[in-house]
Amino acid sequence: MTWGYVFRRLAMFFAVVLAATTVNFIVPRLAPGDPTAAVLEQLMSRGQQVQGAQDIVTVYRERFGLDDPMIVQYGRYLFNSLRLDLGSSISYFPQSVTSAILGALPWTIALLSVSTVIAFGLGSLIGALLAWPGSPRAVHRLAPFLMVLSAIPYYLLALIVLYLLAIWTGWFPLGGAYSVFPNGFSFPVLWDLAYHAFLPALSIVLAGLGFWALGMRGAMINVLGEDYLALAEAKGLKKGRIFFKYAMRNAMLPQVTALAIALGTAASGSVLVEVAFNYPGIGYLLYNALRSSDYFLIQGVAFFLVITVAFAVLVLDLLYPLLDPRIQRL
Amino acid sequence: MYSLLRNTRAALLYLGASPKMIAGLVILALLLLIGLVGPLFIDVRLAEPISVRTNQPPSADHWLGTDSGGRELLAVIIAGTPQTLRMGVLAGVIGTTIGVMLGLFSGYFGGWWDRIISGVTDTMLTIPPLAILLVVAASVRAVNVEMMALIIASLSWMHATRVIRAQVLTLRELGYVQMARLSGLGNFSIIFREIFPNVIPIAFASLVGATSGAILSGMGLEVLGLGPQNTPTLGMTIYWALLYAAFSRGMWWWWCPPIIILALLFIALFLIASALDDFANPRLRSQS
Amino acid sequence: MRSITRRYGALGVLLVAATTSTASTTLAQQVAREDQLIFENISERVTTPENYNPFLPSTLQHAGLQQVGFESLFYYNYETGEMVPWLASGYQFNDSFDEVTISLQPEAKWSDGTPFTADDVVYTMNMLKDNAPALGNYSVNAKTWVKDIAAVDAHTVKITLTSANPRYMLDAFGVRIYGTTMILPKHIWENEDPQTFTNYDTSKGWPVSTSPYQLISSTSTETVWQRRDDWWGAASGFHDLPEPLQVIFKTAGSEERRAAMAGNNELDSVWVLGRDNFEQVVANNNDVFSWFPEAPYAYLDPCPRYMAFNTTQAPFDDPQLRWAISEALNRDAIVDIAWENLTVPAKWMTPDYPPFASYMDNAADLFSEYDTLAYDVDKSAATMEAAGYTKNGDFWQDKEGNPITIDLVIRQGEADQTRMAPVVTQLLQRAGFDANFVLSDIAAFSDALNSGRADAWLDVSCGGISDPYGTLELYHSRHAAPMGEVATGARTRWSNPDFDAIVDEMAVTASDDPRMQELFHEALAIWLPEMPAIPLVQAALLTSFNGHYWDNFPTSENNYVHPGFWWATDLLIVAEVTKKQP
Amino acid sequence: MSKLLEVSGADVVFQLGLNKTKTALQNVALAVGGQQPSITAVVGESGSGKSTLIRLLLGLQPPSRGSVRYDGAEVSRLSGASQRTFRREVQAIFQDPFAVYNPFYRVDHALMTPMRAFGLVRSRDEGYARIETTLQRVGLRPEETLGKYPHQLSGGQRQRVMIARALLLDPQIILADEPVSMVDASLRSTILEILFGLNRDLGISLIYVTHDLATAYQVADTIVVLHGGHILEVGDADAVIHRPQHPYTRALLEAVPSPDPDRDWNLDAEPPAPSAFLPTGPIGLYHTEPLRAVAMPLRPDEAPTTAAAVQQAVNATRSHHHVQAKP
Repeated sequence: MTWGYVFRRLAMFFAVVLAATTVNFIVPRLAPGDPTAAVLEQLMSRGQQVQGAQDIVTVYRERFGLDDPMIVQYGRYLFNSLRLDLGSSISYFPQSVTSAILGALPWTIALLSVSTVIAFGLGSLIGALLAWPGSPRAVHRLAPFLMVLSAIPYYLLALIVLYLLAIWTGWFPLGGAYSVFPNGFSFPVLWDLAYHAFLPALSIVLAGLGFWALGMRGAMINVLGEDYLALAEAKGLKKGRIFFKYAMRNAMLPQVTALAIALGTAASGSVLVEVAFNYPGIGYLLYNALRSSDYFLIQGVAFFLVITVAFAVLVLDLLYPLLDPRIQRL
Repeated sequence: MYSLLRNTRAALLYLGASPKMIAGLVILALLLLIGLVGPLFIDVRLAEPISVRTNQPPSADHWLGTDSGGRELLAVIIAGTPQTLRMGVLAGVIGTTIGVMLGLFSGYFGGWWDRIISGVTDTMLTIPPLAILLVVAASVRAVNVEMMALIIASLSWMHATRVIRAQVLTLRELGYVQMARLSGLGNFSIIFREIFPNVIPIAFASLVGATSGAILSGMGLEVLGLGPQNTPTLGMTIYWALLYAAFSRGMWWWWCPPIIILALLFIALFLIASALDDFANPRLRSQS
Repeated sequence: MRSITRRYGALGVLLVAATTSTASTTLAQQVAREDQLIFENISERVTTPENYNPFLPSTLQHAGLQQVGFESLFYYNYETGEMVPWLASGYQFNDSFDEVTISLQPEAKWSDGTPFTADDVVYTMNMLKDNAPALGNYSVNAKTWVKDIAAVDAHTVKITLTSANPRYMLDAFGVRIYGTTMILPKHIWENEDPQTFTNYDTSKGWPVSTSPYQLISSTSTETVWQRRDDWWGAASGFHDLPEPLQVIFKTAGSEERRAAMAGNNELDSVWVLGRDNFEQVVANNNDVFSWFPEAPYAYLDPCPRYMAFNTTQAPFDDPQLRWAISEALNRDAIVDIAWENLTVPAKWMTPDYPPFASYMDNAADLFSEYDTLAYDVDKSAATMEAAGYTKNGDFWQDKEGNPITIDLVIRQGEADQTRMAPVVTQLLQRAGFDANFVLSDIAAFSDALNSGRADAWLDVSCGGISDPYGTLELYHSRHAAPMGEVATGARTRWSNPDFDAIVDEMAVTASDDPRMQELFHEALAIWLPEMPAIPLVQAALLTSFNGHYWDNFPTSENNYVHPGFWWATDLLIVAEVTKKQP
Repeated sequence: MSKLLEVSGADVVFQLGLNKTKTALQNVALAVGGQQPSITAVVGESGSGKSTLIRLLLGLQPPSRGSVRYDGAEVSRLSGASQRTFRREVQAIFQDPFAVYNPFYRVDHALMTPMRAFGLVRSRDEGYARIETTLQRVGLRPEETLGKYPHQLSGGQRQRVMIARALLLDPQIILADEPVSMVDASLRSTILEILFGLNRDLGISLIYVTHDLATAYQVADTIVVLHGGHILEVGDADAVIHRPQHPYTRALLEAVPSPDPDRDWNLDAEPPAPSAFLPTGPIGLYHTEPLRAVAMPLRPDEAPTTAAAVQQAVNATRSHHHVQAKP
């Protein structure tokens, strides 16, 4: 791994962040209705008589700098983003966007990382076994089932899971992340957290399983055709050793790259799962921000999502040469 | 064109024998049939609100029952399935067309073209799509199926660009592309006459994938209430079912059919895409 | 060892997740469920868990802040029609209704022990005047009406109004609808910038209030309020200490979840359920009940639902067209499908509360001439043809042959309006109006109305509750801003100088003055032929209580107060509920 | 009189990384065509820079230094009509007779497309007429060839179709890159014979790029030995084969199995390690006899010559008897 390689990856990372930030800035501003309108609407709903509505709009536009020229707003936005100062949320004023996100982020990270890792690990193993001629017949029977599973989107799965395991049987809670907000840590608290996280995690794992299994199966079949496997077999190595050390290890490489992209998809996929389960994470925050047209919060959440995913990609890119020695020569 | 047909014959022969392809096409055909033949037997105007008595479970009069808005659910399925498919195919075609073009140009010309296009592609791939879709859809307020397809298509070209570009990078170095250059063909002729025909299978697999992705995204927007509210689509049916709390009211006949149809649709498209993938990747072929 | 570390890695992530999540500084004391009174937070989450500034427009009021976080000077009781004195003991208007003297409870104390005095009221009102409009509508209200405010003595305040307003006390301090002007502790607030002060720090005992409950925990899904046994009301004998040791406002989210939580007794009050769901919950758990034991079950919402137009925009500037649309709307179908027969059609824009019965009866002659409830597609067509419109195919077009299209803007998140939208558009379609609806988020909705781009929309008519002045006032021309500027009131931009004159007179006429009846009749005689907006249905919000742990929730048989637990008047319920005896 | 394609003093340097380069060709000079149509064989092993040289001559790769001129004009600056002329008149035949066919089309496409692209025919029929004659010229039966997909033809047939393709464009110069290495041994001489015939009968100049000294000797007038991007030896084909002067050429020749049954195959001899023959310092080509030049360390007092000059000298002496067949 040369410095040139590292440098290019870093440059890519910053390009991604800059581009996303720009898109982020522009898109919400194309929307009809500015955030001050939302505040005013909240005032006017439920029969609260409002006089001087135009004045309220003016005051708010001034406070949030919405009357400055676009280029000034853009410059300010970029500069502040770099300092991770994402401004104050309008609908949650005076809470800062960063604190709103930091409140929600851990839930999403915990839910997504645990379930994605489970889906990735389990799916890859099943996929490898599917392609491996020596695995038991029962495993091969899983294939059509997994295909069906991978075709059904996570959201539909979430609804089905919600209905079957929460509404119909009542085995699991209908949503939320805890019964009482955890103030300390004890076994019951952790149990409660796990109990609430189970169904959303299950939806993500189920939806991801098929994807990883099929991807792994494809990669594995490619690897199985390689000469070094025949050589390993000819050398009389044990089957298990060939499976894990030779075949699976090499087939994992494309899976790892896919993982980076999958994290991005999962992050947005979690919006719907979190909405379905009322899980207080980033997705739910974004959904609420959209409904109240809270520019700064929408931007902030999108910014965080992009940074997180771009960072994950960067880390994987930098780790990749360690996994695949062939890249090192670059 | 003649040669295209003849060359495709091999592909069709292979695909025609693929059980995945057959299963996928059969399911898809059945779903299409619902939309084509259904209106002959059922009055699709019953898919409009306040047309029938509300909240009726399935019966001889209403095979799939009715919802709380006074819609006949069989009529909703018959009217909605083609709408959902139309949205998906439209978005898929637009997205794939953009993607294939960009992939061809980026892979063929290389240099700055490539750096910009693949930079943008990689950037877009890293940005969680639904986040952007939500922002865009909330801004544009898609009110009809076509608008929605356009919005989704604008965010679903990256995959096609990526795979086509990778393929073109290989093709570009092949003898016949060099030869075409010596034969006095211009860049555009080379791209469209020499390279393009050879990426058709991949483009087609991309198209199926993009269609499936578009239906998925569309459904996501619809259940969040950002869909075409005045059109009965499958996603909007789920949205209404959620709004009227059909889940806890035990009105399974309301939300089950759209979920089943959507699942079947995704499975069919998946099987077709997977059969096309097998065709493009011979090693997979030998295994399955 | 290694495998153990790995296995608990996942839990570790969860641990980090929870510790860094939304702050909660005080440990909640363990209180038994039967001592907790758990209300549902009717929003999908506590949007501002770290903000307890009651005047910032973004602050979420109904997660406890206005119910048990502050006390109001008075609480208007819909059932008795009286102003219940609370932090104040009484008020007196002068004869011309432009000066009011308020006497405060002399024993009242803030939670930090400081006495509650007239200075606090004076400070609060002046502060609101100074910070209008940034501090929202109560600041605007203060600036509009308060000419001068002064402390007569430690427990008496005199407010001089800018002009006569017999309803001032109800509007400003009586929880007319939903909220009230909350009085702030001067000794805390005078050192802070009221436009950014969050008033939240449980370690300092903030928010400091006079109420019997103290905030001890606030997260995005629940707020917990602990009883203060040193509450001034109990000490002074004003009222017994409320029984619940803790009052909790908890987010439930979807209707499914709400129904399930009510069924499990996880909630003592439940926000709106659909009829089927409610009936099913009651069937499974007979502790759950609403206002009436039978259909329509629910207490009537003070805000009837209506359809409005931008009356400055062709063709909706034509009263004949508006009438034709009204005649095309089958209210019974709306009641049946969107409301599951839990409400009734609305004859006009006021709620069917007892004080309005005489007004409506006196206007019976007008309503027989202008039948707002009429549903007659043929008559609608006749009205259209008489006004010069013609049909092109299935749909109406105007005199120049331009097709008439109606894009009904609907505010997303308002479930009843979202349910009404397809019904209303379908009815219009059947009468030849090319109608569609657009679900819009709150900003897009507001923008469509503010900019004047919206043709028509559905809205809630929240006006008068004890007399029709507040409702008629919504159509005063002071709200009819020109296109492009923000319209207020009913936002129809309709104006009529004669109508204004009547409303102006009503403004200075007391509710119980017989002259009100005449004025209402005169105003309606102008309003009805014009029909700037179309009344649709009364609104019954099917909320319910769960009597598993607590007794004495208000019902039609025990109607000591109206039942809205998300309103500031909820404190009256908290004060009255009693622990269920086993 | 035909046009001259001339490379002079050309380097080709590739940028590999941020600060890594690879020199594929260094100070190369070659000339093809001109007054005397000739056959030049460029001999080199893989990695010697042969492919880069082909790309350079075809104008697909601009030189990092030096120039490539056709008919006196810089190839990289050609535009419009003169560029089209260059494209048409300088044609190539490649090593792999399968990869040059677009598998999507029938062989007709490969023949018709260039004629259409250069506007040589006005109608389909006219095109087919020309195609049929040309196919016959390269020893193919049109009815057995046209309408077929590439994979339905044999390697030899495909390569002959490629030659026909080049011929259809009335080329001045044909670059043949290992044209027989992937063709059945039995057909090699047929194809070489056709190529030789093009030079002899049609006056087309050829550059024959190969690693095979035997076939180079068979067809070429001049042999250029390329190694590691440098030209190490150039001269009259007979002279180079029979009296190699550069150690690398000698090593190459020794590695060729001798057809003489009395001579032992040199199996024990270590194959030349390629890098051993790479020049360590600056080199130049110096005449050893009038029609020969060999790479040697640069001499301060003497001006080196170029391969192009030697080639032209060889061609000049051959011109009067170039019609005579080779053994």
